[in-house]
Amino acid sequence: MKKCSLDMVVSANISLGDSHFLLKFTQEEPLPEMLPGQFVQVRIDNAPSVFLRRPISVNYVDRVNNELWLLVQKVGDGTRKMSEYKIGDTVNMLLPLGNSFTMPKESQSRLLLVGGGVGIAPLLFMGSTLKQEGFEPMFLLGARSEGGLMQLDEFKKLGKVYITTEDGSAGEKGFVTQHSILQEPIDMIYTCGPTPMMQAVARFAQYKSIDCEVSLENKMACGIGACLCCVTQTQTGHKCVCTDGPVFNSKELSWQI
Amino acid sequence: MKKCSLDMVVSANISLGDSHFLLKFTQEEPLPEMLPGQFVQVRIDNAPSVFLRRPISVNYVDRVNNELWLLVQKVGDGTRKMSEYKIGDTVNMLLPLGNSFTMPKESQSRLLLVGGGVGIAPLLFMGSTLKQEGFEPMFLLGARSEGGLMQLDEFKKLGKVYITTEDGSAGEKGFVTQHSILQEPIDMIYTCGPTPMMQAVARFAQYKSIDCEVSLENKMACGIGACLCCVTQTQTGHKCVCTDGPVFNSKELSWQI
Amino acid sequence: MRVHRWTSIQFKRTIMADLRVKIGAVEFKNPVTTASGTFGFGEEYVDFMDLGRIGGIFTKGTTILHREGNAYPRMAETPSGMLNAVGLQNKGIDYFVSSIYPQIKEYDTNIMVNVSGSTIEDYVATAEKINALDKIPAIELNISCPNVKQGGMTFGVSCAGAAEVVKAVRKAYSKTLIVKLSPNVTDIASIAKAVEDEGADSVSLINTLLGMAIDAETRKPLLSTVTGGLSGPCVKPVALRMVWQVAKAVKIPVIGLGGIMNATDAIEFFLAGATAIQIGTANFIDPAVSVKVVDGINEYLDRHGYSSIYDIIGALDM
Amino acid sequence: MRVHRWTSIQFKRTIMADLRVKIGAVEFKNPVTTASGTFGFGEEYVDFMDLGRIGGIFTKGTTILHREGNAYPRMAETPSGMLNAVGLQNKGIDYFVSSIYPQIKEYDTNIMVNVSGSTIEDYVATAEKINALDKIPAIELNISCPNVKQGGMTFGVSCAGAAEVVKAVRKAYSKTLIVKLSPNVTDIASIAKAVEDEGADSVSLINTLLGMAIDAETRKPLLSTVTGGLSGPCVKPVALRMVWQVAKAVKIPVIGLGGIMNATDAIEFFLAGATAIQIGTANFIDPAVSVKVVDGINEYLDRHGYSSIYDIIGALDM
Ligand SMILES: Cc1cc2nc3c(=O)[nH]c(=O)nc-3n(C[C@H](O)[C@H](O)[C@H](O)COP(=O)(O)OP(=O)(O)OC[C@H]3O[C@@H](n4cnc5c(N)ncnc54)[C@H](O)[C@@H]3O)c2cc1C
Ligand SMILES: Cc1cc2nc3c(=O)[nH]c(=O)nc-3n(C[C@H](O)[C@H](O)[C@H](O)COP(=O)(O)OP(=O)(O)OC[C@H]3O[C@@H](n4cnc5c(N)ncnc54)[C@H](O)[C@@H]3O)c2cc1C
Ligand SMILES: Cc1cc2nc3c(=O)[nH]c(=O)nc-3n(C[C@H](O)[C@H](O)[C@H](O)COP(=O)(O)O)c2cc1C
Ligand SMILES: Cc1cc2nc3c(=O)[nH]c(=O)nc-3n(C[C@H](O)[C@H](O)[C@H](O)COP(=O)(O)O)c2cc1C
Ligand code: FES
Ligand code: FES
Repeated sequence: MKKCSLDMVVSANISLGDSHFLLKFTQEEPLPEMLPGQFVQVRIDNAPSVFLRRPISVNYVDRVNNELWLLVQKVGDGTRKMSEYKIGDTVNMLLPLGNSFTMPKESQSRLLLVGGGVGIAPLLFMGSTLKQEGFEPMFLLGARSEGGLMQLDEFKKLGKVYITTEDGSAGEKGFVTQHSILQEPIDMIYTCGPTPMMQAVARFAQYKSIDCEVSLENKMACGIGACLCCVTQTQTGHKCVCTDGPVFNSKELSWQI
Repeated sequence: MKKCSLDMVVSANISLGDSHFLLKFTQEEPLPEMLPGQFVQVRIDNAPSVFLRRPISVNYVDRVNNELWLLVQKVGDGTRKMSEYKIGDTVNMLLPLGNSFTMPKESQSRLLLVGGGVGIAPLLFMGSTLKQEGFEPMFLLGARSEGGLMQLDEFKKLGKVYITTEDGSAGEKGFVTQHSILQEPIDMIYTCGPTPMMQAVARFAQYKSIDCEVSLENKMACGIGACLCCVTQTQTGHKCVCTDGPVFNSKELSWQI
Repeated sequence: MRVHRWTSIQFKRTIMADLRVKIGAVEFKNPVTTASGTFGFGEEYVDFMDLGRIGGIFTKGTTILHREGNAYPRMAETPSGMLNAVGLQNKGIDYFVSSIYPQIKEYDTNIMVNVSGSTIEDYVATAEKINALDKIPAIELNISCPNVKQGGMTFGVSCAGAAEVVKAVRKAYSKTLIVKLSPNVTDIASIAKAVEDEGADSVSLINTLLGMAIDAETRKPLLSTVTGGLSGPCVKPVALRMVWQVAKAVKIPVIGLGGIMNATDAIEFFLAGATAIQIGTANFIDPAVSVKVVDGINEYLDRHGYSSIYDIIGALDM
Repeated sequence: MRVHRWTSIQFKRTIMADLRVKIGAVEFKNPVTTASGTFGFGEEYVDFMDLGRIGGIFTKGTTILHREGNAYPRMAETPSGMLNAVGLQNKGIDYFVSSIYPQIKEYDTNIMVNVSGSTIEDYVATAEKINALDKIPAIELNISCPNVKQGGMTFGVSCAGAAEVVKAVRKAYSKTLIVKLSPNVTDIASIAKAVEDEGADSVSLINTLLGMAIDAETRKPLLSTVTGGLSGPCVKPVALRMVWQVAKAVKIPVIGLGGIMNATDAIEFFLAGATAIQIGTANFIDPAVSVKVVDGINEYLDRHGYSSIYDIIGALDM
C-alpha cells in the first residue's frame, strides 16, 4: 500500500468529555485505501515541546463522504493542541501506516474485540470492516467509569457490546478480563488498550488457546520503519511496531505472560 | 519606576497594510506608569523558532481607557504570531522597561520628531506627551512609499506632520534627511527608525549642533539589564540598550558619524 | 473564614518537605539558585520576585580588572535556546567590593561570586579579595567561559589545567570553593575528579556549549565573536547526562544546571544526582521563574510523600 | 498552455546553478544526502519522494554481525530534538550484501554504507566486504556511535584511536573513505586532522551529542540505556561550530550535519565550510524534506546570483 503525505481539512472536532475528542477530516477526492489497525502520523506545529509527529489510529473511514475519523485522548501538549483544531484547519498526516488486523478465517465466527480507554479507537474501524465482510463482531469495552466509555452508539450498530467499569458505574464491575462474556466460547480476540490490559487479555487468550491480536502503541519517531525506535521484542527478535505492527499476534510477542 | 509582569488582554488588533498592525490592550485597573521611549517585553508562546521575549516600544498609552497600544511590523515568527492575536487573548509583558526620551528644556521650543518605518512607534507617545506638557512637536515621517506611512491621523492631532517617501508617492521625495523642514531652525530632535536613518539624522544634528536623541533597537535577551547582551558602544564604554537606553543622546554613542 | 484559611496554610506549611541543602560549609534554605551572568547581582529581579525565597544567587562573572566584554552583537536566538558572547563584561573586583557588595550584602539569600580570569594569578588575586568579604560564603570558579580567548576554558578543558588553577585558588581562598565545569570536553567526570582532588568543595555544571550561528542571507556570523555559548532547554539533555556522570564520579556535591525552565526540569537534575540547581536563561523568559521552581519542588515532594529534598537526590530508579 | 509551462520550467532549469560536488572520487549530483540511521536504505521513503533527486543516501549503520540493538524504549523527545538509543540494530554485512544491496543498487543516487564496529578487525572485515560491491562508491566509517558500549565512540574520542582505525580500514578499502566524527570531544579539529593524515577522503560531522532524559514522575530514565544520542535542531549551533572549526583545519572536504531542517539551515553549513550536507532527524518530521532542501538551495543560489554551490562553500563573510 502506497503511503502518502496528505494535507487534510478538519470538518468536525467533537468533544467527548473532559479528556477525549473526535476529529473528522473530509476531502473531495476519495481517501487513500486504509485498513483497520492502521494509523496516521499527525504533524503538529506550534505546540510547546512537540517536535515529532504523533501516531494516531484510524478510528473510522467513511468512504461515502470521504471522511477520516480520529479518536484522541488529551495526554500532553501534542494531543492538547489537536483538541484545539477548528473546522477548516489543515493538518498534515502520513498515511496509511502500519500493518492491520488480520481478517478471521471462515471457521472463526465468535469474534471479540476488547478495548480499554482510547484503545477502542482502532476497534470501531475493525468492527465495521468485519461487519461489512459478513461477520458478527462482539465488543467488550472497559473504562474506569461510565464517563470513559465512548462511541457506544457506533459500536452498538456493529454488534453486541459488553461493558466493564472499574467503579461499576456501567456494565459489570471490574476489569475487562473479569467479564462474564469471556466464559462463553470465543474464536478470536482483537485487543487494544493500556499495556497491562492487553497483557491480561493475551494471558487469558493463551490460557484458553484463543487466537489473539494486540495493537501496540510504542513511542515512535518516524512511523515508517526508518529509525528503528519503536521496536518491540518478539520471538524472532526486535520488530518495528510502525511497520511490522502495530498489530501482532500475542504469541509472537515476548511478553511475560 | 517599578517594573512588573502583567497579563494583558487584547482589545483590538488592527491591520495597517500588509506588514504592520496595531495591538491594543485594555484593562480595568489603571496601567502602571510608562514614559515615552520605554518599551515592553512581550512573551510569545507557541510560535515556531521563538524562544525569547520580543521588545516592542510603547506606541501610546490611553490613561482614560487604560489602553496600551503597540505598533508592530511583521518581520519574523514572533511578530507574525503577534499579528494573529485575537480580542480576548492574554499576553504576558514585562513593563515599563528602559529609560525614556528626555523632556526638552523650556528654551527648546522647535522640536522635531523624526521617524522611519515602524520607528515611528515611540514617537506617537512622545508627541502626545510633549503636547500635554505644552510643547508643539513637529513630526517628520519617512517611508519607502505612501503605504508605509502609518498613524498619520494620530500624528496630525499632535502637531505638524512632514513626510518623505523614497518613491515620492507622498510628501517630498527622498530620505528624511533631505526634507526641506530641516533647513528651518530646530532646537531638539528625537529620532527612531532604521539605524542608517538614525545615523544620518544624528550626523545632521551634530553638524548643525542640534541636541538629538536616538532610540536604539538592539537585540535583547532579558530586557532588564541582567544579561548584558544588548550593549551599544558609547563614549564611556558598553552600555545596555535595555536599561541605559533605548534612548541615547547621539553624542554619547560611538557612531562613525 | 479568614482564620480558617490561615490555619490551613499554616498546616500546609508544616507538612512541607525540608528543602535545605548544604554545599561545602554553606547552608541553603532551598536548592534553587540563579546562574552566573543571567541574574546580574540580583537587583534587576527585585521588582519581579522576592530574592529571599531562593537559596542563592551566583553573580555575574567577575575578573581582577574591569572588562568591556565583546562587541555587539553578542546574542543569537537558536532552536529552544540562545547563544551569547558577552565575554565577561564587568567592572572588576575592586568595583564589586566598593560599590556592589555594600548594596547586596544584606540580601536574605546566599550570594556567591563567580570568579573568572585569564591567568592563575588573576584567579588567585580575585579570590583573595573576596575571601575578605564576610557575607560572601562561597565563590564559583569559572574555568569554562567559552567567550573570551583567555576565559579560563583553556584551564577547564584538561584535568591538569583544571587541577592547577584549583590548587592555587584553594590555597588563597578559605571558604567554600565551587568549580564550574565546561561541557566542551571529552570526559567531564575526570575533570571533576581532578578538581575534587585539589580541594574543591563542589562542582557546578554545565557552563555553555560552544556553538555558532550564521545569517544565511547576509552570510555573516550572528555573533561578533563568530562562536558563543549555547544555553537554554536545547542543552538540557547534555547537561543532565553530564551531571549524572559527574555525580557518580565524585563525592562532593554537584550543582546542576543547563536548560532548567521549570520545577520538573529541576527535579530531573536532582534525580540525576544534583544537590542544588541553578537557573540561567529561563530568567529571561520569566523573571520570577526561580520562585516558581521552589514552589514546584515543594509541591512535587509533597505529592510524592518525600519529607526532604535529599530523598530525591540521585534517586534515579534504574 | 501546457507547452508554455513546460518551456518556462526548462528555462528555469537552464539558469539553475551547478549543484554538483565531489567528495573523494565520488560525484554527487547535488550536495544533499540523508544521514545514517534516519533513512533506512532509502526504500522507506520512495512513496514520499524521488530518491533520484538527492545526491546520496548514507545507509543504516552496518556491522560485521547481526545486532539486535538496545531494548525499548530507545527514543525520547527533547526540546527541539530527540534522543535515540537504537544501538546499531542491523542484520549484519552479509545480509546487506545478499539481500539489501541487490534491491538498492539501481537507485539513481549514491549509496554510501555507514560502517560501525566494536573492534578494528570488525571495521576492516566489514569494509573489505563492501569494497567488493560495484555500486557502493564510498563508506562512512562511524567511529562515533554513542549508543553501544563498543560502538566506536571509544575510537572516535581520541586522535590516536581514530587514527588507528582509519589506518587499518584505509589499507583494506580502496574507494572513497568518509570518517564520521563524534562531537563529544574537547578538540574535534585535531581528530579530523588525525584521520586526514591516515588517508581519509572526507570527514562527516556531527554524530549525536551524548544526552539523557528522565521522567520526573516515575523517576526512571526515558531510555533503556539511560543515555542516548541527541539530534535535531537543538544541536545545530554546536554542529555548525564544529564544521567551521574542522573545515578550517583540514584540506579534505567536510560533510556537515546536525539539525538541518530546511534549505536555510543547509546553506549555513555550506557557508561554515561544508561541501555536502546530510539530513537526519528532519526526515521524520517531513519525509520529503531532502528534496525540498535541494529546491531551496537552488532558489537561494539563483536569488543571490551564484552559479555554483562552490561559490558559497566556506564563504562566511567575517
Ligand atoms: C500506533 C499508535 C496508535 C495510536 N493511536 C492513538 C489513538 O487512536 N488515539 C490516541 O489518543 N492516542 C493514540 N496513540 C497514542 C498517542 O500517539 C500519544 O498519546 C500521543 O503521541 C501523545 O502525544 P502528546 O504530545 O499529547 O503527549 P506527550 O507530551 O508526548 O506525552 C504525555 C505523556 O504520555 C506518555 N506517552 C506519550 N506517547 C506514549 C506512547 N506511545 N506510549 C506510552 N506513553 C506515551 C508520555 O510518556 C508522557 O508521560 C497511539 C500511539 C501509537 C503508537
Ligand atoms: C527597544 C526596542 C523597541 C522596539 N520597538 C518595536 C516596535 O515598536 N515595533 C516593532 O515592530 N518592532 C520593534 N522592535 C523590533 C522588534 O523587537 C523585532 O522586530 C522583533 O523582535 C522581531 O521578532 P520576530 O520573531 O518577528 O523576528 P525574528 O525572527 O527574531 O527576526 C526576523 C529578522 O529581523 C531581524 N531582527 C530581529 N530583531 C531585530 C533587532 N532588534 N534589530 C535588528 N534586526 C532584528 C532578525 O535578524 C531577522 O533577520 C523594537 C526593538 C527594540 C530593541
Ligand atoms: C547571557 C549569559 C551570560 C553568562 N555569563 C556567565 C558568566 O559570566 N560566568 C559563568 O560562569 N557563566 C555564565 N553563563 C553561563 C550560565 O551561568 C549557565 O552556565 C548556562 O547559561 C547554562 O544554564 P541555562 O541553560 O540555565 O542558561 C552565562 C550565560 C548566559 C546566557
Ligand atoms: C534514530 C537515529 C539513528 C541513528 N543511527 C545512526 C547510525 O547507525 N550510524 C551513524 O553514524 N549515525 C546514526 N545516527 C546519527 C545521524 O546520522 C546524525 O549524525 C545525527 O542524527 C545528527 O543529525 P540530525 O540532527 O540531522 O539528525 C542516528 C540518528 C538517529 C536520530
Ligand atoms: S517509528 Fe521509526 S521505525 Fe518505527
Ligand atoms: S537585554 Fe539583557 S541586558 Fe539588555
